[in-house]
Amino acid sequence: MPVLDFINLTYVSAAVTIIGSIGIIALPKPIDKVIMFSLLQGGFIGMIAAAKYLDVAMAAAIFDPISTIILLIGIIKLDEIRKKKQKQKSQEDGFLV
Amino acid sequence: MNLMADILLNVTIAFLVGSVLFGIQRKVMARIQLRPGPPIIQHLLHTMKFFIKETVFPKTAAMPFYVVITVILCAIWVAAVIVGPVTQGPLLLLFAIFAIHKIVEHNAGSSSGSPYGKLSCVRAVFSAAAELPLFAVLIIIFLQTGTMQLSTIVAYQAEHGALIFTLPLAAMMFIALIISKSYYYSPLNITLAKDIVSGFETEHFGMLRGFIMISEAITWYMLLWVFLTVFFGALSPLMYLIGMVILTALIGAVNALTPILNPNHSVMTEITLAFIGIVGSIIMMFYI
Amino acid sequence: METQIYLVYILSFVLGSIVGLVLSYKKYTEPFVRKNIDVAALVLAIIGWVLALNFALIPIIPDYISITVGVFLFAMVIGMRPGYGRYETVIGFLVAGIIWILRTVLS
Amino acid sequence: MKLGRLWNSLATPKRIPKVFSIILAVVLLAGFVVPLTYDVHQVYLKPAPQAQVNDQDPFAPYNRGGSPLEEPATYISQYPQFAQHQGMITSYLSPIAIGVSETTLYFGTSILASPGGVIDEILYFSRGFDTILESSIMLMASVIATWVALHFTMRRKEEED
Amino acid sequence: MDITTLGGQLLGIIPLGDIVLYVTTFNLFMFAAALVFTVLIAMSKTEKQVEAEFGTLNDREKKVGKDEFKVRRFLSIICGLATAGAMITGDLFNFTLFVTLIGIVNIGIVSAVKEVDVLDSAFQYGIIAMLATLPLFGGAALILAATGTLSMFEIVNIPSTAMMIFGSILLFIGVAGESGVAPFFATKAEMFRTAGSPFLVIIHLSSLLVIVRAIEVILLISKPF
Amino acid sequence: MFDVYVCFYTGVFLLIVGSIATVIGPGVKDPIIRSLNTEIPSVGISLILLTYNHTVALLTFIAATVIIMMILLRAIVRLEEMGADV
Amino acid sequence: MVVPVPDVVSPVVVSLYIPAIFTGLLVGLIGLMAIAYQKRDIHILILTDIVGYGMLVMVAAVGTDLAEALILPGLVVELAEILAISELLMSREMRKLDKTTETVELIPVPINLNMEILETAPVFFAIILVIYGAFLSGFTGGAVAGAGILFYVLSKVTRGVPQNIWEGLSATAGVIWCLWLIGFLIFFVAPDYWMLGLFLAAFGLFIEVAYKAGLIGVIGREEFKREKE
Repeated sequence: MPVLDFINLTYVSAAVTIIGSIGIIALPKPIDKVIMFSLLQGGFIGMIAAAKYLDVAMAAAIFDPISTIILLIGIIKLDEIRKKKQKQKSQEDGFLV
Repeated sequence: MNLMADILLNVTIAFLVGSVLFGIQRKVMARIQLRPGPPIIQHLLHTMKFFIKETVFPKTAAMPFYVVITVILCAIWVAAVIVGPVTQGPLLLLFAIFAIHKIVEHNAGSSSGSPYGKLSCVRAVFSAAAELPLFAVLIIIFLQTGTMQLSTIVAYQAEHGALIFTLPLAAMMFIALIISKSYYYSPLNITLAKDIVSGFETEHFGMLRGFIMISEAITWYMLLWVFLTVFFGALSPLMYLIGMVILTALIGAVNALTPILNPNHSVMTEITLAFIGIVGSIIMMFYI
Repeated sequence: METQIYLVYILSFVLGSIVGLVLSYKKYTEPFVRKNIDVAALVLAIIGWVLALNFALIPIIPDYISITVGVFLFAMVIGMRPGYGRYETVIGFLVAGIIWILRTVLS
Repeated sequence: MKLGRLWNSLATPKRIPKVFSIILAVVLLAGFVVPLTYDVHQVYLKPAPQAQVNDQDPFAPYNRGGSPLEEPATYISQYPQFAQHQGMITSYLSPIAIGVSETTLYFGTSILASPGGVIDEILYFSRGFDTILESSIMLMASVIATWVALHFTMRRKEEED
Repeated sequence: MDITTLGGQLLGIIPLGDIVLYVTTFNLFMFAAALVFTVLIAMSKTEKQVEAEFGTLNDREKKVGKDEFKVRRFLSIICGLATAGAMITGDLFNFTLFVTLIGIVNIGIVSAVKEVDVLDSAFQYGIIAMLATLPLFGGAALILAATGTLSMFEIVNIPSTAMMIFGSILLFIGVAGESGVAPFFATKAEMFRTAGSPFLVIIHLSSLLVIVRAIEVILLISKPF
Repeated sequence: MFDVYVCFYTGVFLLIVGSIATVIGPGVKDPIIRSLNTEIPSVGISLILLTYNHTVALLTFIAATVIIMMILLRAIVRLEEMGADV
Repeated sequence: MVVPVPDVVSPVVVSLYIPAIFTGLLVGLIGLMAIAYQKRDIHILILTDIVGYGMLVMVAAVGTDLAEALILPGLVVELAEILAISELLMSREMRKLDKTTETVELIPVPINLNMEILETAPVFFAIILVIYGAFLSGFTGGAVAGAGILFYVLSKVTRGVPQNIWEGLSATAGVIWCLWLIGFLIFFVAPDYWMLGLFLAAFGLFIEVAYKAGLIGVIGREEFKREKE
């Protein structure tokens, strides 16, 4: 059964990583990208686990949410700033009109 | 002979000959421009004169540096004389000395606080980028002869003939370097160009200027000496003298007949020359 | 040993130039180029150049002494104030050169 | 004059990184045609990837032999004559690390990275000077960043006052 | 080929584990020069730039503030020491790290100033310095892979292959970028327009000396003979 | 069970595709999307380090990536906030 | 215990060498080409990251312990330079804008996030990471613990750090670095005390790197409480 041979942790993790990366590239919105990024990280942690480095996998698992949160903070802040700017701009335009 | 005495002798010769050569250069330029020109001894007299003038320091100067830099300038070229005529040491060391010379030029300009000095300092950085590749002609010599010791290079030339015939492009590069270091109205010497008064020397007076002028004379002598030694091999002192006079006169003529380039153009001219020289020499080395 | 002698020659040249400069400033007060030839300078130049180039003609004196003296003398002429001493130098050099050629060709 | 204008444009700071990257890219392209010869006689060799994990070694992948404080580990270094206690750091295990190694098979990396282990030996001892430099680079970069931050980018209010 | 072919007499070595520093006449001269300049910089005050103002009879003075002076002097001294170290190190990777340290400190020396143009060129220079880490470390890694060693004493005895020459070319480009020589000089020259002469000189000093040293290193690796 | 080659070539794939995506991917005119895309090659690097069993370096790299990300995001946000055109 | 160090590099690493180097070159090439046509500075800054990744692959491909020890400097250098240069970029832009326009909003927007995770997670993560980092020691531990501290500092809602504390922290990091140097010297001056040297080196480096990374977190909080002066 050659097909079932491919269902082990290494191949599955590799597949997940690649799907995650394609997701990051293809999806345009930053928030979607962050979600796909979690997928990528999940595959990566699976890969480490397949190599049997449990401690590294644990560390990676801790850093995964941290980087997600940092990304989220950044994105939300940027969003806020952009909205504010747009508002200012439309106000100025309103004055002009 | 005692090493100390040898050093002293060679430094004195370098200083006197360098000064007189500057005089010759000015004379040649003057004659080309239909002027009488100053006496040949003028540069030497100027040097002497500065030593008996009062030394003043600008209020804006960066203090220990401003004074020490002139001494360092003197020291490195005395070191060059030791490496060159006295001990015939490694060429790479001369390269290092030239690099430090550029630094001293830079700092002599900036440490005074004068805007002209500052401009000269910025230009020194520019020109260092161009003059070091020119000085890299020494590397080509190394590639050709397989040695960095001056004494063995001389021996190599005694065996295989003068290097100027095998490496003409390298010689051209070195001549360009010498032109860019020549003192009066050189087309390539942007650090001392007359549009910034006296360049990095503008704010150095009295004793300090005297030191700078001594070093300049030694520098000129050493550049010509390196050129003659590296490209013509061992010469008798008389031949060295004649060669230097001829080279100086030639460069005087070049300076008198060429316009002064703007900094960018001067630097890029030198870089282009260096590029042609290095690539051309290497190609010639392998294929001819 | 050789370099020391060259130091002596150079020093003699420098001193000669200085002496020549000082004397010529005493002698000529106007800064113009004079077309006529100064006899004293001409004599100095000829003697100097001949001594410097043709030291072999006087075998009694050691050659470095004659060269030193010769260099000193022609340096006096070369070092004269701007505009003076040019023709003298050229003539002196030519005379000495002719003598040198004759000497080397004849011998 | 065309050449003069070209020369002038080469002296614009904004263009320099681009010029540099183009030159570097061209040289890197040459890397694809240069014959790459890998010398198998390296210093500080590693066992084959995953070999130690597959052997169920608790110190995988950093087991280099030796026993703590008694027997030095073995590895090939460049100048063994300049290192008196070579291999001792590699074989050293802290008490906690010994405890961890007895309980689990999969914490080799953490055990190694706690004081002792071959990377520490390389980083602190045999190539310690490199580490001095790299931590100085770190220190200098943060000195620069903090200085700029403290004196400018974060004190905008004061400057306005 | 031998280390003494290029630098003259070998005066001694300083072993620090695998990293062996060596001193030849040539290295010693440059080492001493770097140290002399460093000491001078530690001692000197900065200059004041005084320029005439347009339209009035007043002068305009540009000075280095006290805080700025302190941090710049500190960085300059580090830069001088790093330059001195790069002159005598006998290990390839160590050399690249010294060069990188010089690069980052050079950026730091001008980062404290207020002129936008100077900051801009410092930024561009920083970008080059970051890009230059690829050829620097990559070149060193290639040479390590090709020879199995990083020590120059060993490398001079190994006949050079195409890969080593490629590595040394990469190394040279890295050094050229990191120290800003031709044709990458423009970023660097712009940085010198600010005040603070003793600190600026160390930028120039380090780059020139490192280039001279890099030439020695490259000749040692690629061995034309 | 663990296949070194699969890990390595996945890493290579992620690295190359990720860097291409960072350079010319969709929407990379926005700096934040570009810096998000750099996460893909960073995972690729991690996989390559894992292949060679450089686990200590891997651990450091994972931690350092977070810090680098943080620095970049800060710069992006600050510049956007200032309205700087860079 | 077995002595598992082979005489030559394993064939797997040798067979992977050329693909790895090519990958490194290719990634470097992609990054460099992008920089060559990129016009905006912040994008160039991001793209230099890619070039750095190329370098890491080239070093890692050697596949020995030495290569691994060389990756750490490369990594640290990248991190350090990106930190310094991004700061430089910001200060340049600020100075530029100060000169040209006056309507720029200079007071930063505060983080107004009502996220549950920002209340509870930071302490937990930070404690775990710092303890784990302390166990690891050295560069690795420093980076791990530093990331933990950074995260903690970053996600706290209160704003403003006294300048004194900042300067104190920086100074401590410097002093610790000197301790580390002493540790290094012990290895060569008094080789018999190598244990002491090891511990000085390991923990000196750990604390230094952790503090530095933590300070980056403080920078991220945008503002100082101005108690000094």
